[in-house]
Amino acid sequence: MAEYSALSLLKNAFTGNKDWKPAWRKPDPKASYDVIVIGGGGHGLSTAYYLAKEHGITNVAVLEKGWLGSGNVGRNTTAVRSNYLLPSNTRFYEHSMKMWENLSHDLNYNVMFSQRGCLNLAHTPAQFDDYARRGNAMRHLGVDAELMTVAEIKRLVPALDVSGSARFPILGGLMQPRAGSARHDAVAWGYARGADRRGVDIIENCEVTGFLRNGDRITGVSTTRGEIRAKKVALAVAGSTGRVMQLAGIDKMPIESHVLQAFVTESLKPIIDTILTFGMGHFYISQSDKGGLVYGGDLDGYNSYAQRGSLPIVDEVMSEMLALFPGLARVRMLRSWGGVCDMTMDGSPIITTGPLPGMYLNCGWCYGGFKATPASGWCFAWTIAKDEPHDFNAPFTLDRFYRGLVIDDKGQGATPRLH
Amino acid sequence: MLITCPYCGPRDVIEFTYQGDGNRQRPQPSSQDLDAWNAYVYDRLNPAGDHNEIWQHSGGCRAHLRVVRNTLTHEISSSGFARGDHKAARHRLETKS
Amino acid sequence: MSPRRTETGGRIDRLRTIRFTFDGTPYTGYAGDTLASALLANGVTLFGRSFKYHRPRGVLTAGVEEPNALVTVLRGEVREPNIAATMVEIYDGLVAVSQNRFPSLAWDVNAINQLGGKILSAGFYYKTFMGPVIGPLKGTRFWMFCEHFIRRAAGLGRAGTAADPERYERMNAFCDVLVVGSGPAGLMAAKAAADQGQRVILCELEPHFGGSANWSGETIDGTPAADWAARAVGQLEGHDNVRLLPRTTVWGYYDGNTLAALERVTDHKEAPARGEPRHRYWAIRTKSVVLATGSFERPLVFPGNDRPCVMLAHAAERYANEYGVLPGDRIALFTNNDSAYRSALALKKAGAAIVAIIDVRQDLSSEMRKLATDAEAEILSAHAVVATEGGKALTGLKVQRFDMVSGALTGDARSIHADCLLMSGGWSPTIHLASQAGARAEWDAARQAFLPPKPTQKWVGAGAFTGSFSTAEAIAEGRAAGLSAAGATGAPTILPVVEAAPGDPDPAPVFEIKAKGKSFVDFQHDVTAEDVRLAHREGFVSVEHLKRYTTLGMATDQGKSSNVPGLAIMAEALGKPIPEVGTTRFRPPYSAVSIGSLAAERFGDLKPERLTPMHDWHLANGATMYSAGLWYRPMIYGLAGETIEQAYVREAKATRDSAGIVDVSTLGKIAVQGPDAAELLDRVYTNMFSTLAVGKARYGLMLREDGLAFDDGTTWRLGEQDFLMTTTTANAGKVMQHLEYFLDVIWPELKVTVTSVTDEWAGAAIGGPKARAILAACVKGTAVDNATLPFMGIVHGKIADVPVMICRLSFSGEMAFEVYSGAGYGAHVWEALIEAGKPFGLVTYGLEALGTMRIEKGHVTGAEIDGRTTARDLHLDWMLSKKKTFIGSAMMDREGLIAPDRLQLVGLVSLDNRPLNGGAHIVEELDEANPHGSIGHITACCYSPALGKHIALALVSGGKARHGTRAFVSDPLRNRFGPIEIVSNHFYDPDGSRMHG
Amino acid sequence: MVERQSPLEPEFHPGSHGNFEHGVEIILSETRPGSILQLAAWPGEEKRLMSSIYKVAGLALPDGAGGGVADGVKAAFGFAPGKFTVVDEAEGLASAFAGVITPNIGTVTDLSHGRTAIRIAGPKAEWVLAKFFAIDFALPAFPVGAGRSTTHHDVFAQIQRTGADQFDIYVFRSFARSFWKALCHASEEVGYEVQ
Repeated sequence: MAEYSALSLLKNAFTGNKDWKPAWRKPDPKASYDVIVIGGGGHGLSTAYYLAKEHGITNVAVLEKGWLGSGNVGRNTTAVRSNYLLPSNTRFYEHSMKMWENLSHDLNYNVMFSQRGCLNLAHTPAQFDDYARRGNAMRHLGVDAELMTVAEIKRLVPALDVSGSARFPILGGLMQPRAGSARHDAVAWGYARGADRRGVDIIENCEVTGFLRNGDRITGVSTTRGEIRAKKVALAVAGSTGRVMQLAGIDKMPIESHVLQAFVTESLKPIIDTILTFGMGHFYISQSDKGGLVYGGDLDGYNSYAQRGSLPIVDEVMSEMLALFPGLARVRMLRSWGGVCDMTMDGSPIITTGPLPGMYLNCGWCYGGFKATPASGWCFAWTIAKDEPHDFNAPFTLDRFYRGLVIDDKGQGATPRLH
Repeated sequence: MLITCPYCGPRDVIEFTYQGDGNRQRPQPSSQDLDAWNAYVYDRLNPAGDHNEIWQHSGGCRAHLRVVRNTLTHEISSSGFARGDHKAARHRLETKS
Repeated sequence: MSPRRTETGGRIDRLRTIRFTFDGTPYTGYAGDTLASALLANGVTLFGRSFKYHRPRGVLTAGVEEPNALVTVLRGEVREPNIAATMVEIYDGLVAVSQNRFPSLAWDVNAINQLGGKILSAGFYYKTFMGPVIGPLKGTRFWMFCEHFIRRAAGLGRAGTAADPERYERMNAFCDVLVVGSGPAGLMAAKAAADQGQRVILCELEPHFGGSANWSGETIDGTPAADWAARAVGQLEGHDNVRLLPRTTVWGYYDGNTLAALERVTDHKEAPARGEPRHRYWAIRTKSVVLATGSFERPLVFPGNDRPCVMLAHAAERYANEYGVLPGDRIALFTNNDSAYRSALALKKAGAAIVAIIDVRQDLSSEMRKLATDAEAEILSAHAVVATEGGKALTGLKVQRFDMVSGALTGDARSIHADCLLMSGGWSPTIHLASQAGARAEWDAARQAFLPPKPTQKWVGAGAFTGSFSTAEAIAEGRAAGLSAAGATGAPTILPVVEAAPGDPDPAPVFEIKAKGKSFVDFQHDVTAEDVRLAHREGFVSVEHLKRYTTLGMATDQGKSSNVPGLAIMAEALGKPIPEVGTTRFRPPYSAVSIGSLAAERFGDLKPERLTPMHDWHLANGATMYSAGLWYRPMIYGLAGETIEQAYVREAKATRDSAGIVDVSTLGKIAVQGPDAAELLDRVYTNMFSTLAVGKARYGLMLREDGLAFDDGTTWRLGEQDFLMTTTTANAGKVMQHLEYFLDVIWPELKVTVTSVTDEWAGAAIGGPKARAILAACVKGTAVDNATLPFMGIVHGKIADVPVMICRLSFSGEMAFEVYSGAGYGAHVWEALIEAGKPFGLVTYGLEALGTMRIEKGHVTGAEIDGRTTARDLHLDWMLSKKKTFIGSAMMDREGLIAPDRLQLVGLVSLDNRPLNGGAHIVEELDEANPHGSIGHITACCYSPALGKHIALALVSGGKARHGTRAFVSDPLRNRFGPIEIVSNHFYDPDGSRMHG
Repeated sequence: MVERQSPLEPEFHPGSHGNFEHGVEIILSETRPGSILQLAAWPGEEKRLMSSIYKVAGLALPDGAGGGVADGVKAAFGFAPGKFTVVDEAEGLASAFAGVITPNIGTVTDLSHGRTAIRIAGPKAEWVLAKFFAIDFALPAFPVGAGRSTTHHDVFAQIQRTGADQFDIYVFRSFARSFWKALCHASEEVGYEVQ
């Protein structure tokens, strides 16, 4: 298959773009595989890619119930950052960040990763100290972080209201310069193409309807396209984790599925050149290459699989947006959508062997899944291949909740909607 | 989304706070069964379909409600006081016409 | 007289001339014109530039679905970008400018992008810009370098940074029947429901009610349809149970039959009236909805279909009939259905020459032939347009013989001279709201359109929305829908009689003419038919992949005109029927909504301010205020020339030397009352409260269910069954909900009432060696000596004739008292205390001094009880009763919560006499160049006037065992490194002799 | 007797304000009652509590959720299961109830300082209130005398309809000034008078 490059674009332009081939095949499922990955989203696809690339395991199928990338990889607000408080999270997300920095090359697919920085605004001295604690925690793990003054912030984002008369005046901020954003769909497509080129079968419109078992051990899956056996079955189904685990007979998990809404405005000429978060509520914003302002806020706050949001959150998010940018009142919200987030009891993910023999579990991404995509797949592939976690994901066990080893970056306890 | 509070009548979801899975059983206070406590604190039913939930009408009468709501459609099939002893009939919303 | 304005006709007011400018050029129009109609009347053909190729574009439509004619409206410094000229009502002084062009609309340098057409096909960005593997542009750097230029070329209009001076408002509405759309179907529905006595709201997104009746040229009950509609609106206005909302777009259909609508209240005015909002955001909760939202005409896809002066057929009909504007003198039409013939005749009647009607169909009905004859138009059946000519305006077109079944073009191309080409590719019902409500649309092969799904919420459809495109059907369905929504079955009645041009509603299944040249599917985003086929070749065949790979339907018009043609082209490439490719589900909003309207009354007023009873006194007496959650609290009472540190050091020192007073009204206060009040407290606090005597207070600690620390505070026993609980300011609401949850859900058997009384009481804490003397000087009705008021005792008395309640407790570590009075007396008591304190050197102090004294004492606050610490971590394990269970007791001893390396509370002393910083980390070995090995962090720090040192509280791994050892602060963010000593958190008066007195 | 301070004072501007094109359509005032009480009955004791209210205040509460009555001097309404707000122009109502509401009936909580009572009256009262609260203010849905508990974002409010176009709103004292400012702002459109 041809490499993508400026040259290939030029060549194909002369032949009327008639020679481009499908980005990935559309194979029928085989009777059995070494590994089945359930979930054709970012994490499932990257898991398959790294199984093949890092561990030489290529007899792999990725099963996707709908169209590839139909879940959260195509519904998020595309932020990539590693500005966490607790070391387990920071180490993992920084590993991911380093992978992002070379991802387009690795995949021969431009995922448009752009390191325009992520700035958390602080509005009280106490909050500024909190951010300093976090920034210093990052620095002590070799991750970039800087404090910014109001004047520096105003220079970076001139549209921001930094006046002292604001209801919550801005006192400063914590900046991670290497943070950024990427083109979300391209990540799914790039991994799909990369995995496919290494022999992985990506099977769309193939919904898992049950698990094949030998005693406790999982030996495969039944699907809408027939039974498929596998030595190892790995789940990377994010918001659908509860549903799929139920098929395996596990009704209760330390997870709730919640809707998170996202919004985009009409295209505008460049006005915000970084990712920005508001400290006195829950709001984040960046601007896409097409010019749309992409933003979001809090979860709707109740269990849902509907990918459909409620009105109060829309109002809340827009109110917070204008508290920062009173000049944008006449800009218009063009689209809204919802994604289903698998919220855990401490806001941190789960990447582990089990909980049943033959099963591997990757879930609990809350709303941090997109930035984790490379490291999640990389660590999960390691865990599947070696039957033990890598150091990076060793803390992200399922039993950590019960043992009092939670990784609670927000300190909110077992209330998933608050993480 | 509207939730019908048995006291206040149908109200916008903005007035309510979600308190999660209503199937959780708190062990007896003296229970030493750590598994039972762990299950109560950390494990949740998370069905795709009807879900038995606790909501507080925090922006209204502040009563806790037990609500059966479909997580796929958001349709609510029943709602009542979480505590059994408020007689719903006595507290039907008054509407003269 | 404008060049394209007709002599008569339309509903514009020809007596009122309106002056406005577009790109700096002054124009005139008439009241009732849109910017699009007024510019067309002035002969303007070039309105904008497309997104990618910067191709010149005219106006395609006459309504909300406009993809091309986007402008920015200016009001002084305030900019409103990306507004469709078709939706802007002109007013005197309107200033509009074109966008996405440089240096001007006519000469745009980025039009050079057109030369790169084949390279800039779908997926272009994904396949290149990966950059070199090494060097300064390695990794993602090369992309970021290129992206910089790409971003500047992208985007449409420019947003302003000047704050919008106008106001936005919300309106909560309730009704029985909401009718969306006011064409004949909507009007009939509203009237039928209103006649049943229902509360009805009728929303119309255009300025005038009536929908197609305003331009169809039909007659209803013998009068022109527009007059019939006006009469129907008049009748509705007479009902006091009907609210009519023009200029109101219903944009969201949410759960529970909650719909969101945007009313543009003043956009059409020169200036709003006093207090009038620019936009009003209606949140409408309705029992049922009538969707009478009509339909959109679709373009046809053929080479050059995007040239200025190529327009939708009904749009031209609207311009002629509604605005008295002819979009051309020599008009050709290109159609796959009958509706264009009606348009042709209307334009002929308005004065244009109809040069040809090009119809892809071979067999035309005699009725259509008659209409063409009446329009004096040549019919070219089984023909198709294969090219258009002209630059910034159309000069002509080429047609060829066309076989509808095979798609083949045969014979020589014939040129037709025309200055306007109208197209009609059939009609798509406007099913967006029904789709938002939660169901999938269904393809109808006859109508060649997606029809509304079965309702998943309480709505009924009527008229073109259901695929019934005739006015007679709309009237019948409208009435039936209105009755059904009202839950009524009306008596049979004679419906209004419609006289309309004949026509078959079913178009020929032709969407694209494949010929040489760019054929546009999505006009704004420049997605061509070839792009759709390229997506197919590369495997992006599901409708969502198509959308995302090509950006089809992602522009500001959200694909209202392009979705179906795009799907049809993909279906053909796949060799599948359209329904198997699927349709995207529509999500809110139906059309773009101003962010101001959504913020509504919170624009400029995000959060209410919470003020204590002494707030005004603080301001009048030099306090610098600090925002704590929603509250405002004094940070310092600075004297002239003082720094913050000087002020708090002075305040803290004076308090320890003589006395200080601080406003503590913000502390959460909860009345806990009832026979089981003490039992409840025993269960929620880790320590015992049932043993507390009446008239005494006790410090209490609460855990969460998971065994971690939750909140602390004192609780006062005012009576056998009457407690006053205090919480931290930040957690007041959370603690209240915590108590309510347990009382309502877990322990309904307990007879306890909990009530927030935070606002009932004003609180002043007065502490220091002279505090008791000050109280003694002003308190009446009780003694305050050690016997009457021992540590943690409570007395009642009066200060300045006002009842007060005094509890002797201390946060500062001094002999201290909290004086509570009714909030309405708070400032009065405060001033009396200040007055009484004058001879004793009493100072007022703020949060900074409060924090300083608490650090000196080693008390914890939210910085230490941060949701991750346990009672043991904070050395509060002495409060964990072993005599009872309590919330969290079963979980608090799990292995992770008792690990020896957990972060524990310690004190730190700066050994280099330099200030410490909150959020600095602690390391055992200093490495400034490469900080690593953090063992903890500072939670709070200050200069301690009592110790004469810079000190801090910190959470440090295995902290208690480190007392007396040295370590370093490592604060690379602020470049502060230096030695410290780890000590006990109890810096000052550890045995409490000062507060016990 | 020391006068209680109003939290609205610096923002309380008697006189006419806003747009008078159609005359003054809103009258805003602070009613400053002497007593505002919360009475709560244990489950099953609601009737006894209601008869206590009749005994002490002379107000006969109708049955049903949110039922209430106002006589111009005193007012009472249900706002939650088993819970009632009772208001009197005079101070000292708490002590009047103290002996009557015994521990086996329920509790009395004095909120006379903690809540601020704002009255909005006039033909546009429903219109202005609809800008804040997501409840139906139309007379059939919200009859005279009835009470409702609701919220405008962070501001919790109990509202009693004390006339066909008159509502008494009880908000937390600390929020009162902010809410008052918002109420005045929202009334500008229709013209308002502060009394």
